[in-house]
Amino acid sequence: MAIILPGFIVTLLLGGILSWIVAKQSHLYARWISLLTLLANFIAIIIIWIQNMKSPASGSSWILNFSVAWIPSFGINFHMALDGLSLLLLSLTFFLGILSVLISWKEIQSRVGLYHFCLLWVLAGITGVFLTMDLFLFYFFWEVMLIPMFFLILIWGHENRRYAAFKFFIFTQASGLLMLLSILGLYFVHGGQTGIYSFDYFQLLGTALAPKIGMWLMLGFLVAFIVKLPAVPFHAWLPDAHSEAPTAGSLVLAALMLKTGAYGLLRFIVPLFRDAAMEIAPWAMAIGVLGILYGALLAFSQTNLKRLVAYTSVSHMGFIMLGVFSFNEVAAQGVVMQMMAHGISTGALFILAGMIYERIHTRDIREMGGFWMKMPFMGATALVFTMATWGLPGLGNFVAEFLTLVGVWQVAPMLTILAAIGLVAATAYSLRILQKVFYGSPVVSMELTDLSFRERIIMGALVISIIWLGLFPQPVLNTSIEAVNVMLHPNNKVEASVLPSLKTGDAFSLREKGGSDE
Amino acid sequence: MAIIFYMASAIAVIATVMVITRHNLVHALLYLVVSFLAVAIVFYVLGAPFIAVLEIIIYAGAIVVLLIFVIMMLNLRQESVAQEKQWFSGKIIIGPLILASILLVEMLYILTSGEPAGLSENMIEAKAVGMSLYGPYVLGVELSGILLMSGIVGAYHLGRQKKKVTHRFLEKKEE
Amino acid sequence: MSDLVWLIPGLPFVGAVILIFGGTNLPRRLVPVVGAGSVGLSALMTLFIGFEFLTATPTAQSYQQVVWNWIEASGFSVAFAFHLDVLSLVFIFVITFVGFLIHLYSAEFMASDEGYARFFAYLNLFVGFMLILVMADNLLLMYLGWEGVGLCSYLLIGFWYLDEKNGYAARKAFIITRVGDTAMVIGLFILFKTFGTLNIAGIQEQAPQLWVVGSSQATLIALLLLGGAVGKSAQLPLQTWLPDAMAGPSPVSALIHAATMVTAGVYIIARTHVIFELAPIALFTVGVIGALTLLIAGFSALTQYDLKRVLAYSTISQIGYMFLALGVGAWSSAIFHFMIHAFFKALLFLGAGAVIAAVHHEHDMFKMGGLRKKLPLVYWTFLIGAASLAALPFVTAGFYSKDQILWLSWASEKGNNWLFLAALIGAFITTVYTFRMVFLTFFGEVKTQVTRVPGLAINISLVVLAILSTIGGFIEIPHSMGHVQMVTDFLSPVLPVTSIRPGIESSEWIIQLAAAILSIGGLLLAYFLYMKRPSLHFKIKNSIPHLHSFWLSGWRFDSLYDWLVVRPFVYVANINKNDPFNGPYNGVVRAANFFHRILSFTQSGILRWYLIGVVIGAILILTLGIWL
Amino acid sequence: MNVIPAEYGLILASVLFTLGLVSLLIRRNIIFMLISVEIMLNAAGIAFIVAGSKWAQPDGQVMFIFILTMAAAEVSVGLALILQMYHQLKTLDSDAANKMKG
Repeated sequence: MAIILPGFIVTLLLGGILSWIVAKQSHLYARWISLLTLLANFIAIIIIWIQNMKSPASGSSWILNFSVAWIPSFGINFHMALDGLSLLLLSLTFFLGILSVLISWKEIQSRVGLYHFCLLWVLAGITGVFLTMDLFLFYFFWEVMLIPMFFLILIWGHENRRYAAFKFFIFTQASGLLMLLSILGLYFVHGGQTGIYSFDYFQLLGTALAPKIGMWLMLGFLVAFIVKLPAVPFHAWLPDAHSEAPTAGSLVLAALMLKTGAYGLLRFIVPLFRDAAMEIAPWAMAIGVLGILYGALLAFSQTNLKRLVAYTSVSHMGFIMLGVFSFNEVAAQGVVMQMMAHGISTGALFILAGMIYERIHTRDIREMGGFWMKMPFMGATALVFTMATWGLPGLGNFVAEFLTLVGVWQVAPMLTILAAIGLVAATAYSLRILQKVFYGSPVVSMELTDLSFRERIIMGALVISIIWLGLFPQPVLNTSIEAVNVMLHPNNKVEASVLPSLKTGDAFSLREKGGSDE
Repeated sequence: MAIIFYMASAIAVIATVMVITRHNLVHALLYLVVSFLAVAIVFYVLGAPFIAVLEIIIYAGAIVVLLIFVIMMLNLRQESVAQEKQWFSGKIIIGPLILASILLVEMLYILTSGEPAGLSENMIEAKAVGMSLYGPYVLGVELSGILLMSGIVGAYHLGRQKKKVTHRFLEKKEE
Repeated sequence: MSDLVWLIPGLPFVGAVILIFGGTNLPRRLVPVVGAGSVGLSALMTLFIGFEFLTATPTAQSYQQVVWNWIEASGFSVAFAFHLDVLSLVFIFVITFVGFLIHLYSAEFMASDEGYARFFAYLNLFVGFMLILVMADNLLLMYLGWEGVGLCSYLLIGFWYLDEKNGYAARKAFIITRVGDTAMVIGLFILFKTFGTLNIAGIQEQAPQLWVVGSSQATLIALLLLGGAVGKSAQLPLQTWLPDAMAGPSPVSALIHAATMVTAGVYIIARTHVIFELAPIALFTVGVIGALTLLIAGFSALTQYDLKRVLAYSTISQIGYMFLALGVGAWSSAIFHFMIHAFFKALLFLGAGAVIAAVHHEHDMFKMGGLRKKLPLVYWTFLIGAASLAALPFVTAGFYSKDQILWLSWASEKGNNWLFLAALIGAFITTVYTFRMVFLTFFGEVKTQVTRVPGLAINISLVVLAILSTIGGFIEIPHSMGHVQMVTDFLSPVLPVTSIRPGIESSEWIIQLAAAILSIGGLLLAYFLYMKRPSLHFKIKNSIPHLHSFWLSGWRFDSLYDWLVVRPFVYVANINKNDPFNGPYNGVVRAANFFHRILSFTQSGILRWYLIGVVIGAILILTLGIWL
Repeated sequence: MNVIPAEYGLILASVLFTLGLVSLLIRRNIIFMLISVEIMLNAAGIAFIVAGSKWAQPDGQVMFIFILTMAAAEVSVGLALILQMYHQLKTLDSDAANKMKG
């Protein structure tokens, strides 16, 4: 059963290569192979989810665990494990992966094989990041996800794609290298203390760090994650990368790649460097609030539709910063919800921007207007997702933001008030999208066709998901709660988080072992 | 013997100064030969007769001849002497001279600051050199062989008359 | 039957879903059937459930139904649950019945509009959300309804989206109410932190044990909730959106911006009255806000040209009365006035809609006139509504509800003379502008041709509402006249009875007399100014041009906010458009380029240049060697 | 007959080396530059011989032979390059060969 974890990645990698090869025969084959690969993974993860809901793993937050030795002399294992948080993010990854193949169906017509190869490899990298429990392997996947993305932007992007691609690459690469330094630092500190040199997450979890060293190591990780997230002073790559990438690229970037930053904060910063993170928490939360307000402000003034949506991402990611560093359980649940809901809602807005671009070949909202008349269906879906963006109760983002703010209020009321003001600003920019694009008198005289069948399926799936998240968030919350609590309280639940009888070279699953971890 | 050493040294230095101040290449080469010969004498005095001979044969002989051949091939005329004069202006000399003299002073300082020691007057025979050359230094000999080989191949390859080829990037720029 | 409570808000949602997915594919005749039918069914459900609730009242005086567990995370637990008690029953009743009548009216009124199905979908969504608002068992679910109605209000104000102006009005309405909502959300955070629950019943139970009267935390929470209430109910200082909201179709103005949504603020204060009673300062603020608003809006209404804007300002003013009533602890009076107001204001708006449709979408009252003959039914029903608004004594429902507020604003323990005076002046102004409107529109010479005479559906709605606006008042008749207290008694399980200062019951008739005289005086003044001597009001207007334009613009609140908030925000947004945080990064890029140029300058290609570098390096190394 | 101090031999080497260096720096003619390099190499050789003489060991001479070998190879390749350069640029000016500037 646990073999499925590397299986996810291997199928994606192989699927990517295969679609590159068959694209020489027909572009259609490449598309179908990518679609089927992702579909298979999606179905698999959903099956795991359903099984887990029926019989939750008892006593441990870990559902599946896979580990074989890779480079034993350096203590590097091919170690992957799945808990509630990874499970949620994986389902989001595969779900949006399917949609990203679907939206590229008509949009991408050049170098189709290479495109799907890059797309699947990015997704494989993201999957790896969400699964791996070995820091070396984590860094490896962190890079795997970066490079195909770079090519996605560089080859299939819009006019200014070179600039955007390089900016994206340099930002993430530079911050990633800092993380590598910190990983090595942690490795040696831990090795020096215990004599066991290992990159394994669970081994490193209990490392006692001197405050100063802990702070520096934490900052190394933090930089990588908040550049990816992005928090405000480090967000400069995002609007460019998002607005220049092809639609699927923007979707993957916004909906999935940003989540790797959030995931990193939750998975690594909080449990590994609890004291150091506590120390900088007020600053980090302030940065989060700054992000919320600043993103909202800039979103309001943008004229490029994709850029506008990109800044809304900056704004929403501020909630994640705020929630994670409040060290509050309710807020952490809100963060998880935010990851899911933001993935879907912002992803949907990027898809909409892409669909509009396909029709009128511009992203400038000054050249749009009155689209509702010709495209009521698109208008209705846009309405749903702009509503989600400003946090209409009943849609996923509201649950996320409300939980986050309720949690944060327990520790930092003033920051919560500022963040709540961000909600008002969010209303202003969301309504501006609707007004400029769908309302007003029509400025484009050309023939606009409403959503096609394929597009309706995409948007329908997204609409259903966001409403589902908003009205019935409980499955999501239940799935992640155990994992999140373990991360927030590593000390009192350390038994639960450390896997029993970890043996290198031995692949096993907790489920199969039953309740052996008492 | 010491007096020969000092005289030969003086000749070597003076001849070298003459080499570097000549405008005419052939004149300079002739002074270079003198310099090499003087150095050969120094070697002999220092107890390295084999090296002294090598100095004469290879430096004063082979290398200088090679240079003269090239000068002949290039077929340089009187204009080149004039041009050399023009290039050899007083202003350019100052900077390098200052730098070089600083360097020299520093080297002299280092050399004279140590314990003074005399040189042995024992001859080191060619046999001893040969023994150590094919003993501990055999690897160096083989490397030298490779170096010479590549030198020959390289000289042959570079010396061939080729069509004038410019790199494709430069070509584009020129268009 | 009670198990089907969820169907009351559920049915309109079902209707909305059908209309959204059916869209334009639905036959046009079926659209109103689905739209009005679902709300009508909901109204019927209300009747049955209300009847059952009243005949077999649960011992707890309320009925809860958990539909599902909405959010549960680490101690934060909120259910999707409905709560039915007498207070929500009144609101549900008004929402479903008035809502149904307005749907009926719209079936004819909007019949030729392109977005027929869209209109009914929005309207149904609105009714659904509004019902969730008043039936919510916890504050978060109430907030869902609260935001939902805000959304529908936005969508419906901007219903005719092709006109930029409508879109602007819609956004303005939404954003301003959102400011209030944010205050309310912060209130919810504090409530959750204090009580660990957002359940209304739970909070009401715990609050008196936790706080003493006048506790600062209770005051803070009450003020924050009040923030939400003033936003939604268009009270000072967030009242500016409502007059612009008249950009929507008339049925929308009637349903959302008069009868139901704007009274949500009244509902939430009544619903959380326990907290407000623990916070006398906040409660007094409610009263003051109500008094100020009713005056400000009243004066503005005096000067408007646009028929619907007069009604809008009068709505603000009447909700001011409700706030005043809440502020003096006259809870049931506020609810009573809400109910009566819903009847007559919906009637007035629907009548105004019929008038405007009849005269080619002309909104300016000064361009109407003499419509009494052309639109007799509209005229009579409008007159009944206007009389009720003006609270003409004895025959109108408005008299009974407003009189009670006037009386209690003076007589209640929490009342005082100033509030009473404000209410009294307000009553007088109300009559003046009401009859100014009636006289200008229906009397005088004919200025515009009537092109469209309302049909059956419109007439039915108007007549039913006119009847309700007349007889509705008789369920609560003051002591001095016969003493019927159906509303107060009905609401007593939820809302406490107002305590009156001792020893002044006997003077009630004086207050009533004053109110009656004032309202008749106002009528006479309006008659004199607009019928007898029409030139006189122009003279008055011209003698005070600044005051006139000041009132016409709604006391210049719009420009104030424009200067204070909108412009700075837009300015800051625009100067930051290109993201100043890019600056440092571009600086790094520029620095790299700069050094690149400098260093590439050293790559001159001249061999001796490089040699100099070698020599200098050698010198440096030797120098270091000598020194060290 | 006095013993020659070892420093003197080394001073001779440094002086010759410096002269070669000066020539290398002030000359633009590339053949002169090649000659200067020869002078410098020779000076380095002297230093090795002096050292070898001081310790009465053959290693210094062995090193000289290596230097000699290298100098020979260098001259042959260098002259071939000069021929090419002259062929292409029609000048011996080393400054003319500056196409590789940044």
